[in-house]
Amino acid sequence: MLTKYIFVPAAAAFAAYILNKKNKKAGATITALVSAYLLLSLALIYGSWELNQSFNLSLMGYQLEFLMALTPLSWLFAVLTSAISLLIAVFSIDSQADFKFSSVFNLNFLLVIGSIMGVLFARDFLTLFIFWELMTWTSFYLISSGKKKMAGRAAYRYLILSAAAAYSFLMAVIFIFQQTGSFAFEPAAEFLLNNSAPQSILLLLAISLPFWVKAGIFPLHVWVKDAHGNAPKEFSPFLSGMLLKVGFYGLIVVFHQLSFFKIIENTIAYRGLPLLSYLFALLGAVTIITGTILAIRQEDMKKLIAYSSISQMGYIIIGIAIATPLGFSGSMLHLMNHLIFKSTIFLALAAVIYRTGTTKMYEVGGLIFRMPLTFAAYLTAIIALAGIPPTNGFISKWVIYQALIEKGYLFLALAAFFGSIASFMYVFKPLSTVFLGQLKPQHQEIKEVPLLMKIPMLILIGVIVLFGVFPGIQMNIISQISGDLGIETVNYSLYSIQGAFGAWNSLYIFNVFAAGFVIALLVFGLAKKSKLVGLLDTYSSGEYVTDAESYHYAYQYYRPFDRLFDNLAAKSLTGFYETLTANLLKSGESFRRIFAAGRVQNYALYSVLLFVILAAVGWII
Amino acid sequence: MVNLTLIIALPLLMAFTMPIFKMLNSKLPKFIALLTTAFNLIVLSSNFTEIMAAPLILELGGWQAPFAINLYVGPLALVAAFLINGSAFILSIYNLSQDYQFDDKFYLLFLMITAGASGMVMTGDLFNLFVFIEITSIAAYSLTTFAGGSSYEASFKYLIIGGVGSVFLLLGIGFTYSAVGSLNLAEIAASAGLINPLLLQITALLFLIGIGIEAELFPLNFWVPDIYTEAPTAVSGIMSGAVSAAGIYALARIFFTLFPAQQFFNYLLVIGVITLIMGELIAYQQENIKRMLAYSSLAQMGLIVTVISLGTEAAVKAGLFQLINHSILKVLLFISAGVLISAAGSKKIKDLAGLGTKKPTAAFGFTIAAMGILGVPFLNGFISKFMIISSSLNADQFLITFLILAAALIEIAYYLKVVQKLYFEDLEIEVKNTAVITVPVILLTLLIIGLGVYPQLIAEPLEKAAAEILNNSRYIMTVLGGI
Amino acid sequence: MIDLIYKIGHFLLITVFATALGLLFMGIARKIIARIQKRYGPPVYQPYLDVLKLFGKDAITHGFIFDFGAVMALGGVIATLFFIPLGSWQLYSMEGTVLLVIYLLAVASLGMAMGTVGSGNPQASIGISRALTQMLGYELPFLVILFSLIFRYQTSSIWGLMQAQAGSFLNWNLFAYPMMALVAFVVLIGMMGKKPFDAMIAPSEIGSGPVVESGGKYLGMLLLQKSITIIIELALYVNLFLGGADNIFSFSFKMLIVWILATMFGSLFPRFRIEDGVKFFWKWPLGIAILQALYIII
Amino acid sequence: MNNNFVKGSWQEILDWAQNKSINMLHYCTGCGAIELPPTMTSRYDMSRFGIGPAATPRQADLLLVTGYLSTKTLRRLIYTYEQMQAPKFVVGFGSCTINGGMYWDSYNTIKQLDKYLPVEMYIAGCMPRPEAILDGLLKLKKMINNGEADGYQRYQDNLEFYHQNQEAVLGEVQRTQ
Repeated sequence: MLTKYIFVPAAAAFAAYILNKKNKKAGATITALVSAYLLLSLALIYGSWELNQSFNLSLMGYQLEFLMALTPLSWLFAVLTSAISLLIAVFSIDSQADFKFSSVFNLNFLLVIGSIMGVLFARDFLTLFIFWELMTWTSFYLISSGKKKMAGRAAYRYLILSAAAAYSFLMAVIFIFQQTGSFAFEPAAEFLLNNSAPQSILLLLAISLPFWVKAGIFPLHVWVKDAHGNAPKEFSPFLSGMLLKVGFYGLIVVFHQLSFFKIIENTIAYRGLPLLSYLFALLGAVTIITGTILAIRQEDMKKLIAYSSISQMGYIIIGIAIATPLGFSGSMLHLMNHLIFKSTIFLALAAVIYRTGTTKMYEVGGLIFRMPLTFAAYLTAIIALAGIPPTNGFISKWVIYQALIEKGYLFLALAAFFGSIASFMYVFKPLSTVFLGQLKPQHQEIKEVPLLMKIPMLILIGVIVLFGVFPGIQMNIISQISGDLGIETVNYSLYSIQGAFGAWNSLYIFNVFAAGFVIALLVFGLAKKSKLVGLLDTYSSGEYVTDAESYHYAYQYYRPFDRLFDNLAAKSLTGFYETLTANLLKSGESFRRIFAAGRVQNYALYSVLLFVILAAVGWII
Repeated sequence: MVNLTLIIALPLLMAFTMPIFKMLNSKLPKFIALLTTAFNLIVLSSNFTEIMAAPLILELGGWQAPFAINLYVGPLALVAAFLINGSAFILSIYNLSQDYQFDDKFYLLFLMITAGASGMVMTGDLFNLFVFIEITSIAAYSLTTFAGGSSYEASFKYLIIGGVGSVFLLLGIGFTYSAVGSLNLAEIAASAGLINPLLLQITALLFLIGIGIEAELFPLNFWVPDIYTEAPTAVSGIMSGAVSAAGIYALARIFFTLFPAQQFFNYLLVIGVITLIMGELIAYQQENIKRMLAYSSLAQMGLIVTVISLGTEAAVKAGLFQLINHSILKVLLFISAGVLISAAGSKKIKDLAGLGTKKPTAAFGFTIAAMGILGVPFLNGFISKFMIISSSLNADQFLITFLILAAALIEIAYYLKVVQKLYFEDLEIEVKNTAVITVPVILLTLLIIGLGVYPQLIAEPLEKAAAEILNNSRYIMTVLGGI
Repeated sequence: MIDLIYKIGHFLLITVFATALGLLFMGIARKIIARIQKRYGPPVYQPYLDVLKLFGKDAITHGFIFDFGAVMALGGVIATLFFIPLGSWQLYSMEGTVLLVIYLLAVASLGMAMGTVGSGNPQASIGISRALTQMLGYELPFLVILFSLIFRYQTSSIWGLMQAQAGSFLNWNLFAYPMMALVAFVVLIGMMGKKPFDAMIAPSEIGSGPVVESGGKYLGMLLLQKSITIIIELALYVNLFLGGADNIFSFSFKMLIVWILATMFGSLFPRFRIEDGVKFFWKWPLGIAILQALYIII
Repeated sequence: MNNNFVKGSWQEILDWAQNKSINMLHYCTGCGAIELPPTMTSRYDMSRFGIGPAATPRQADLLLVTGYLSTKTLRRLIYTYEQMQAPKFVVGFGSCTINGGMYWDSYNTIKQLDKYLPVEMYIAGCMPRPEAILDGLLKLKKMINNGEADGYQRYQDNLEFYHQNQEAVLGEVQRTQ
């Protein structure tokens, strides 16, 4: 029964809403329990890929068929969703007091989970659309409920973009429905394959639009930064970790299950890649570069990580677009890994925000001595994000590089290299300014977060290392997905992956690392013991430092680098869109000025004029 | 089964005896209005199955059609009458708890407008249609002024435009009568083919303009924003929920039954789309919430006209569904907006910030209605949006579909602004005591969700209504019988 | 068991050798710079004395992250070292792909950055901010070069790339792709933080930047780390462009040649501002590297 | 004792290394600093003796006080000295550090450095020429090699004395933690 994955969270949502009114912790607890239940029951149905369900409904004269089925792809995404929501829910049990609308948060959160499940199991467009819309709306309320004023605007932008894309989806889908009489994927794919290629491509592009928006690919990434930056701190991990990924789920469905790649197979190609795919990959490359450059400039920790999410999405789309076995596996790996390490980062930052109440990096500092576990979580996650071995993040990037070099896509590789090297810069900024450096006097008394917040972070640290050593666990399900989608699979074992030009073997890496560290530790340990001094006792050209606040280098950390891109950053795409729409909408105002100026004699005149015009038109015809 | 004539007669009777009730007890008039509308709903329900089986024709005065004045209640009229009386009923509940005390005259006129609008949809006679339109408009002119202040100006504007509309309508009726020699709709429809094409065209255009004013079509609709903004909430609600529905009915009846020529449908299509786009664009700019809702109403009317004038069965069904949704949602929007306005003491959207927690019921009502309009799944607007797009694509109208969706996008933009203001911004304002609207909000929310989850509920009436409106020979046959 | 002991011995041997060689190279560099400046210069073995002295001195620490950073920096480079073929010595070099080595080097950088910033001295932070910015400058052309090489020889293992140049010395990439070798040489100078790319350690401006708070054994460990890093970077260059070598002696000799050239080159220039350095790297080296890469893939 | 013997000879090795590798922090308050560039550059090249500049007190072994000290600069000097890591040495440079030199009657100049910090040796002169500087530093090297340069131990042993003197002129002295 697949419907239970939708209805259990939905039913629990209302229960959580009601119970949360009585006890502030009830909602999050219920969310955690429901997610745990989903996770368990998903684990139980692993492998039964023939599971499906369908309803027939005659609605207003339309014969509709609602189809749901379990595929390896949807299973993976469902597991990721429930796992991450479990961690977030556990994390948020103690921070419910921070919420303005605690009950509504839990209500919406559970509804988002349920609707994502609906999206994932849907095998027809209508089901997909219904749950997609539901997901958009509920997440809209979640983003809006962020504490800051910008949250509203961000959510607003998010919803408008999503809605526009959703309408394009709806139009294309209903068009296909008119032709085939069914909303299901298979007939649609068949129809699109046999249809004229340009029309099919257009339809599929329209269908894929909501997924592009959700995945935050340039130039539709404008909602991501503000939405992530201003959403409630507990929701940001989910937003970045999971909601963006659902977009990729949709893209994979469009590309493979709706045979987009088959349709464009024989069009003009560049280095064996159809031009359209290459264009997608280039969009990914641009996404990486813009996301990275803008991330480096941010002073707000959540916005910084949001831009980093944008840039990491670029890697995933590149891999999916080039569609080689390595590219696809790399993308899927990166997708999972990004979910893991980005949630860790956001949770760690949420812990910081929970304790300090600010998201501005220059307002905090030196928290490592007060919140060591949070620091450890953040550190592990950024090592993974920057793609440093031996963590999971390196493996996925390595596979993507292999895929790019294999085919010789120079410019894509250049962007990938750029994003990866520059990611050191932006991940180091919060590390340096939030956790290291000088501890502010007002934060002297800060304590580590409560146990329930520590547990998710600890688990995530473990998962990062686990997948860093045993990527085979991930490759197992990925190879099933590739098999299901008809992509060749990559050779792998529990701890190694075969690339195009050499293999990755995490066991060796791990051994060597251990050896290196042991030697270094020996050197360190054998030397004289050192004396511990305070953070203010530093070389300051002889001047005695009393003021920790002004002795913390945090504001405009990479100013020299930023200077290089000042001109570029001043041209905001968001601003461009906003002026465009504002001008379009202003035309309404001029309409009103012309027609509805409040002169009743004019109104009377219009009726006569209309009569004359229509009569004239009738006459001419 | 109760005689349907009562639907018109009872409110009129009650309306004119209202001063007597007032003498008995000053609180009685509101209850009388409530009871009357409730009774009307019961009457309609009791006739439901029968009308679904076959249209009901009531001949007044014992004469037979085409000579008698007849009432024709088919499925379409039934749907429209349900909407009108339903809106009136909900608004009467709303009136019960109003803190402002209107006297008997308000309820008198309120019942009159209900009777007038019901009459418009039930009549089978062109002149009676005119009469009912006049009753409705005159009641509306006066009702508007109950808010005082600048509502007089609004009312005056409406009066003038309404006067112009009456002239056109009367002229059209005159031409028709001179050409056909009858005012019975069926009779006219039967002999419309005999009319001189030029005369027919002129006549049709006169009707288009005369009724277009009631149906709020561009560019005849600029009285609407003023009326909706300035009138008391209940009046805005009934204008938007009931009178405009009656206008659409009249428009559909005249153009589908009397002059079913593609040319007029094309006119209506163009006018409808322009109304839609303009309404949405202007609504987006508004800072006054009631004015925003007014322009949104215009746009919705445009949408409905557009879709209906596509002329396919699916399209008509979609349009009618949208009409139903529009009535439900707009009534809810107006009453919750009314509560929010009186709580904040201002009609400006920006002054409503933060009322979500202070006036939870009204804010919830507004939100759910807005989401309904925007087509969130499992709410009624989703179904009608689906049907609209499906039917317009089916009619190969890509441009129209695109414009409809673009307009829907603008609609999202401005409704969301309000919703966000309500919940996610804080403004320290003193909240005034306002009416309690729990009952109407619950009733309408149930309807919204009910229709969204199980639209099959009204599938039969819609199906029958669409079939009826598209087949004018059946109408003629039914009314005229063997003749 | 014997195998394990053999392996551990090998580990230690390589580490000690690389450290010793790196320190020697540093001494040679100081001597060369002195001679260029018409000075006598310190003895060649001066860096050994420095390290010995530093480990003998007292030291302060600013908390566990300061210690951890130093260990991570040294451990990171030692781990990286094992993946590099040094002449005939190759421990894990068959497994190591060149991309892996690049990223492994980042572990050390991250460790050093974290430890030094953990000291709370803003000058360290400024230095790290500059170092990371510059890294973005030079890594990009370097990675493009690696892209071309991997694509050209269809292998990404350093060993494989080295083998591909076997035969005549004309097969060396230095002669096969001289532009690429030149770019890599400039990148090498940037990587080793020699002038004109030494804004991140600018001693008189920001108090030697990252190492501002490191004294005693911390500075000693960073010196060791620096010496191993030099060896890794030189070995990478020799393997990629000079065809590697059969034995450790000729390998060391090749490294020495490259090192001397780099030192001489470095001592001629004043310092780039950070953004100018990045601009330079993105203009000339990156431009040439891209042209070369285009030539190879087309 | 065997253990002591090992310790002792290890200390000797360290002393030897220390004497071969001295990083100096020149505290350039007075005019004497102008004599250091010629000492470092090609004419005299002090680096051939393993003596070189250091950027920060953490990396330095030798504190070179190159000229007069006012009460204002003494405060910084003490702070810098305390930030240095043992073994550390102080060399007074020029006559100002010995007796105030030409500022002998100034109201706010420190006359005698070794009342405040444990000076290993003075290099006399106003100012001392590079030859004198080199000579002095070579003597210091010899002292270090012989284990005679034990200023940092004297400072620890007579902490009270130094602190008293420092506080007498400066009032409250900020110290490292």
